[in-house]
Amino acid sequence: MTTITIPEGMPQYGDVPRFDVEKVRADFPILGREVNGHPMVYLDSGNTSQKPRQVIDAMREHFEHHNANVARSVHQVGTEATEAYEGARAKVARFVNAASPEEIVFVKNATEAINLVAYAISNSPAASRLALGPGDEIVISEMEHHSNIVPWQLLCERTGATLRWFKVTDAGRLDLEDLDELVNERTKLVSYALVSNVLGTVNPTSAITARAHEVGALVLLDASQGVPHIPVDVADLGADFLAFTGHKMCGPTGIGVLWGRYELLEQMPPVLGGGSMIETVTMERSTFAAPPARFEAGTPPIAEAVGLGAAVDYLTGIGMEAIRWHEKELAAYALDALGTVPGLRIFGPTTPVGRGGTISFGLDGVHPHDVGQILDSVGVEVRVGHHCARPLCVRYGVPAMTRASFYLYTTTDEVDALVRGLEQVRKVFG
Amino acid sequence: MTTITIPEGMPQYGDVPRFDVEKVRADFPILGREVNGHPMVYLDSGNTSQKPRQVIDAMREHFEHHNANVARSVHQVGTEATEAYEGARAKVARFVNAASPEEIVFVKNATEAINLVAYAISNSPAASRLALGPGDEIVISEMEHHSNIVPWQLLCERTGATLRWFKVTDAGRLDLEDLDELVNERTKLVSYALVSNVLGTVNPTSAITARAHEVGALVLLDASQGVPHIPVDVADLGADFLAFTGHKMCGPTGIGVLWGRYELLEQMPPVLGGGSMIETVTMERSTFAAPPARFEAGTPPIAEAVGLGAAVDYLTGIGMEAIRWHEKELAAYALDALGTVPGLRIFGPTTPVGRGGTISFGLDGVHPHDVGQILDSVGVEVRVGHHCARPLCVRYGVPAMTRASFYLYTTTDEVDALVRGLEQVRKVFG
Amino acid sequence: MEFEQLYQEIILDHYKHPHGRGLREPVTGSSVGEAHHVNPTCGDEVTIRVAADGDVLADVSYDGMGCSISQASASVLHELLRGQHAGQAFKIMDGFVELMGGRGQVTPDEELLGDGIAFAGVARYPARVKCALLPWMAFKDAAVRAGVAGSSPSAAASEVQGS
Amino acid sequence: MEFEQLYQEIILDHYKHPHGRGLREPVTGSSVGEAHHVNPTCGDEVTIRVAADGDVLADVSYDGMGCSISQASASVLHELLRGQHAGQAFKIMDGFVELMGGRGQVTPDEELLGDGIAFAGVARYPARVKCALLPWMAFKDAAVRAGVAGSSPSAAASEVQGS
Ligand SMILES: Cc1ncc(COP(=O)(O)O)c(C=O)c1O
Ligand SMILES: Cc1ncc(COP(=O)(O)O)c(C=O)c1O
Repeated sequence: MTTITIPEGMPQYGDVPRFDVEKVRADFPILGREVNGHPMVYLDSGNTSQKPRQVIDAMREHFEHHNANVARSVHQVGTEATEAYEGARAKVARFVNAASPEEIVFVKNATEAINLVAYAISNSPAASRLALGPGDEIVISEMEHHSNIVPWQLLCERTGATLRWFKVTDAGRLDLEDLDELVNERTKLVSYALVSNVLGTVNPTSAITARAHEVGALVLLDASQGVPHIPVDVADLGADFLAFTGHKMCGPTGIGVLWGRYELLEQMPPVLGGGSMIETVTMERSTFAAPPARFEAGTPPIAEAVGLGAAVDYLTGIGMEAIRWHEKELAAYALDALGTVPGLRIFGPTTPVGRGGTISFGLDGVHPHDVGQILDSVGVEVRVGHHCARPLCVRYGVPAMTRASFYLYTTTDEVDALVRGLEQVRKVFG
Repeated sequence: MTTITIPEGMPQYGDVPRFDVEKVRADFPILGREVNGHPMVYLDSGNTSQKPRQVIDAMREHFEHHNANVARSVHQVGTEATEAYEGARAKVARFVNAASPEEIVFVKNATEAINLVAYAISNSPAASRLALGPGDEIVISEMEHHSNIVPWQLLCERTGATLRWFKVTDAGRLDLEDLDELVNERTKLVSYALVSNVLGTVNPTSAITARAHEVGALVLLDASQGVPHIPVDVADLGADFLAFTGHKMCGPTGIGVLWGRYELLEQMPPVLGGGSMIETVTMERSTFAAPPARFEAGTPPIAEAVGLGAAVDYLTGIGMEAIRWHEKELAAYALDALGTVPGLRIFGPTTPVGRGGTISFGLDGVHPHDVGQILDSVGVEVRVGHHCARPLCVRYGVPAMTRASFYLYTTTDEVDALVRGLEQVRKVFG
Repeated sequence: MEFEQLYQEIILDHYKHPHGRGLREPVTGSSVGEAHHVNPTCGDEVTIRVAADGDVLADVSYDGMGCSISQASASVLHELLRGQHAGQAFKIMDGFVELMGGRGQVTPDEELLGDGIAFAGVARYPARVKCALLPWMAFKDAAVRAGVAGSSPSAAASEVQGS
Repeated sequence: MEFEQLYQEIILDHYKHPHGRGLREPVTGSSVGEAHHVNPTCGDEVTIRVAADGDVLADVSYDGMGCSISQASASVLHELLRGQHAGQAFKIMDGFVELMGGRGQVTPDEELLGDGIAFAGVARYPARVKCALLPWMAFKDAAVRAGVAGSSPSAAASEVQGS
């Protein structure tokens, strides 16, 4: 009998997480459906993820047994709803390793989370450390989702500050060459994607946060494509704010999350005014509750928080390390497989290093709309267009791209179906 | 044989809508539950309503079969989700008789709807008809929910405008005596509740909208307690904006509605920036989509819209006239029954005229918290506190009130249970 | 296969071998109007140039880039409208717009729409209807700019945004 | 009946017949601190006045309005803390705070808490815990203002907002 010894430094067997994709798929009712007479191959998880039975059931259970408004009732059902809602906050806090549940603000989506910070800044009095004015700068990047571009453009319009941005290299990485010039004494905030929704790139954080903090700027990470796919630990990341969204991480629509360091949240003035965010109200003036309540005006997404809590439990049960590993395997497989398709060009990193399971590409001479349509006709669901990242398309000189994005329930068979579908596309448009 | 002729002017038999409350109750799974060993008597619908099976099922069905992101996909599942979402918009538009679905903006709750208008105003350039500045006035009332007070206080802070308000009479009606002075040439917006969440008062509209429009002011109706309970027709009301919220009208949490006259929505600048609300984006600047998309940044509450659409179908199936009638009957019954409780004082209209099925009261010598707690111990779920309307409590000289609020599934037996519960309260604290 | 409904031979043919593509200089004396339309969600672009000789559309030339549906639609438009009287051209346009708005329920009039009937399948794909309509909406604007009357109000007119 | 868990005879008794209610003028020479706390969600109010004679809480007087739980809690607080050494007073406070934070899982120490053990049932009602703690948080502030040392950090301290 021979024993194979794996050299040190190579991944050991023990490093490969247990992951049974078929078992995972059985949790997602929609994966059994057909599209145009073919089994659905859902490769659009970057757009929104599918929901496991556990999440759907948690929401139904809530509506059927514990539905009431929160934080306002002394009655039993209201207490149950409040505990469910606050329990979800605690789960989300643990999931990203926040210092306390009070650092988690529930909003409607990642877009609102980012806008919340932008409006808190423009609502800040001039004396505040958050205040912004002419001469001040905000830095974003060329690979941002519109939701991390437009709020800052509007903020600059409101305050007279200047918007600047990191460029993107041909290989699909943030160009950090000018870091020290771009992030300088005038910079008040740096906001960029932890993971690109188009290129799949996982962006570096320590060099940028270090430079930002050196010059006294705050850092917001748009982790909409990060938290669902890789382990995220806010204590490790060293950022000041993190935005993400429920529907991309097996949770329902209608809920997003802003995490912020508590001492910053405390300094932020309210943005939306209304019920539940107040301390006391007179007709003349009001005082406001401490965070997170200060930023949760009106009835919050209660059932959605319950759903998101269930999603977090589900992802934790499977293990974020295992999910990352599974998607890395898929990305490697897909990059290889797509490499065999003639005339296919990948935008972004072409090796499975520093990237997640989202791959955008072009097919010579065929418009992405046509690619998407033919793929749909054989049941393969991909996204086509500018992916809410038009400046990035402009950067690569194309009006649109085709994107396949994977998640924990994606299989190599589905990647094969994509490749077969692309053959079909080439036949029709050849 | 004698024929009874009902005198003209009295309600005729034909005027009494068909309404079978037991049949309605069978649609609401939660109504079968117990609280503290007693059948639950849910009298807190003003806080949030319960959900019928039809709504819960529609959401589950969506997640299990049609879940995808909207407005961004050419694929089949995305098309189904988009049609479901836009279909819900059309249903809501018909429900309040909007001129077109494009007048319906989906937001996260009524609070966001009101804040959206407030921020669109402060984001408007000085030349705009919506612009606001020092010397301009906004008029609200003393019976508003905090969600219709605080956004205007914050807006006045941002713009230097002045906040004024209608007083409330002892009988719980808006005091319109000073209407012509209060709403004057300086007034830019009048915003008040169509139905009070505390007193149950249904407020008049024609005199106020007429005066407002005479002086060139806009009118926003906070219909959060109106749309769920009485037929609402925006063409009839003559207002400019209407805000309401899904969770109080048998729909899910996480969704609210702003209706606005299209020509006004068109003049409003964006508030939240991000995906889906743009026309085109460059790093330097962006242009924006037409309403309603302009005001729906990011992934909208898709499953929630599906749920709200199902709620609207459900309410329409039963008939809003029938629901109004049922609640009026209940209010009459409850006002009589509560009148028999010694030491009980009703805040607001004491006759079932110009009021809905929401009744707030005080019990001599017993704090509302204690009232609520004893009632809860016998399964009766009421709300106690300031009901997010602290200035109204101050107006009546009390720190808090107890509120029973009815809906289509409430029965006279439940009113009896409330009255029996109050006897218990008096025994414990007598 | 499903996609054959959408990608009729005719459409692919017009896409791969567009008829009369390219913006042409009008003969002197004719009244000229041009419009450039973009579909902001996918970046498809079409420019239509109308050269009118009194009531007759002496030339309808075009250029553009984008998906097969939008580009084939421009080619078909050129075929159908060039040389028509304005009244007939707008009748054809209305027929095409109606077909596109019909969600696959409208039976196309082959006499009127010629190769345009190949787009009947597109009407079943809401996301693609805008692609098919793009050149037609540009034509409408161009015709107005060329001073050609007879444009009837059309429900879909505001669907696609010009630039 | 469930509510009996919450509304122990003892609590109702203290509510209906509060012990030593009313703010008293301190004897001259003692060091005085006062704090007024409000529960913003229900409007309950309590004022606590601590008069310290060196290390001894010579008097702990109070006034307030609100629900039975908050007012009975003030009465019990007065009973338990008046005349105590500061160290013992804070030990009692910590015991009470721990009981309230225990969600009904903490067995109260009757020796330490006296009538305070009647509040054990309240801990099962999260919405009412704030009511029971209101006078204790006011006491904590008042003691600090009276210059009484020995306050230990308490988890619930930030739960109720002062004014
Ligand atoms: C009259 C009134 N306005 C506004 C609101 C706020 O609604 P939401 O909490 O759903 O934003 C409510 C309900 O809480 C209400 O009763
Ligand atoms: C990187 C990134 N940021 C922000 C968003 C916006 O998320 P949401 O639409 O849920 O607000 C998305 C997804 O659309 C995204 O991929």
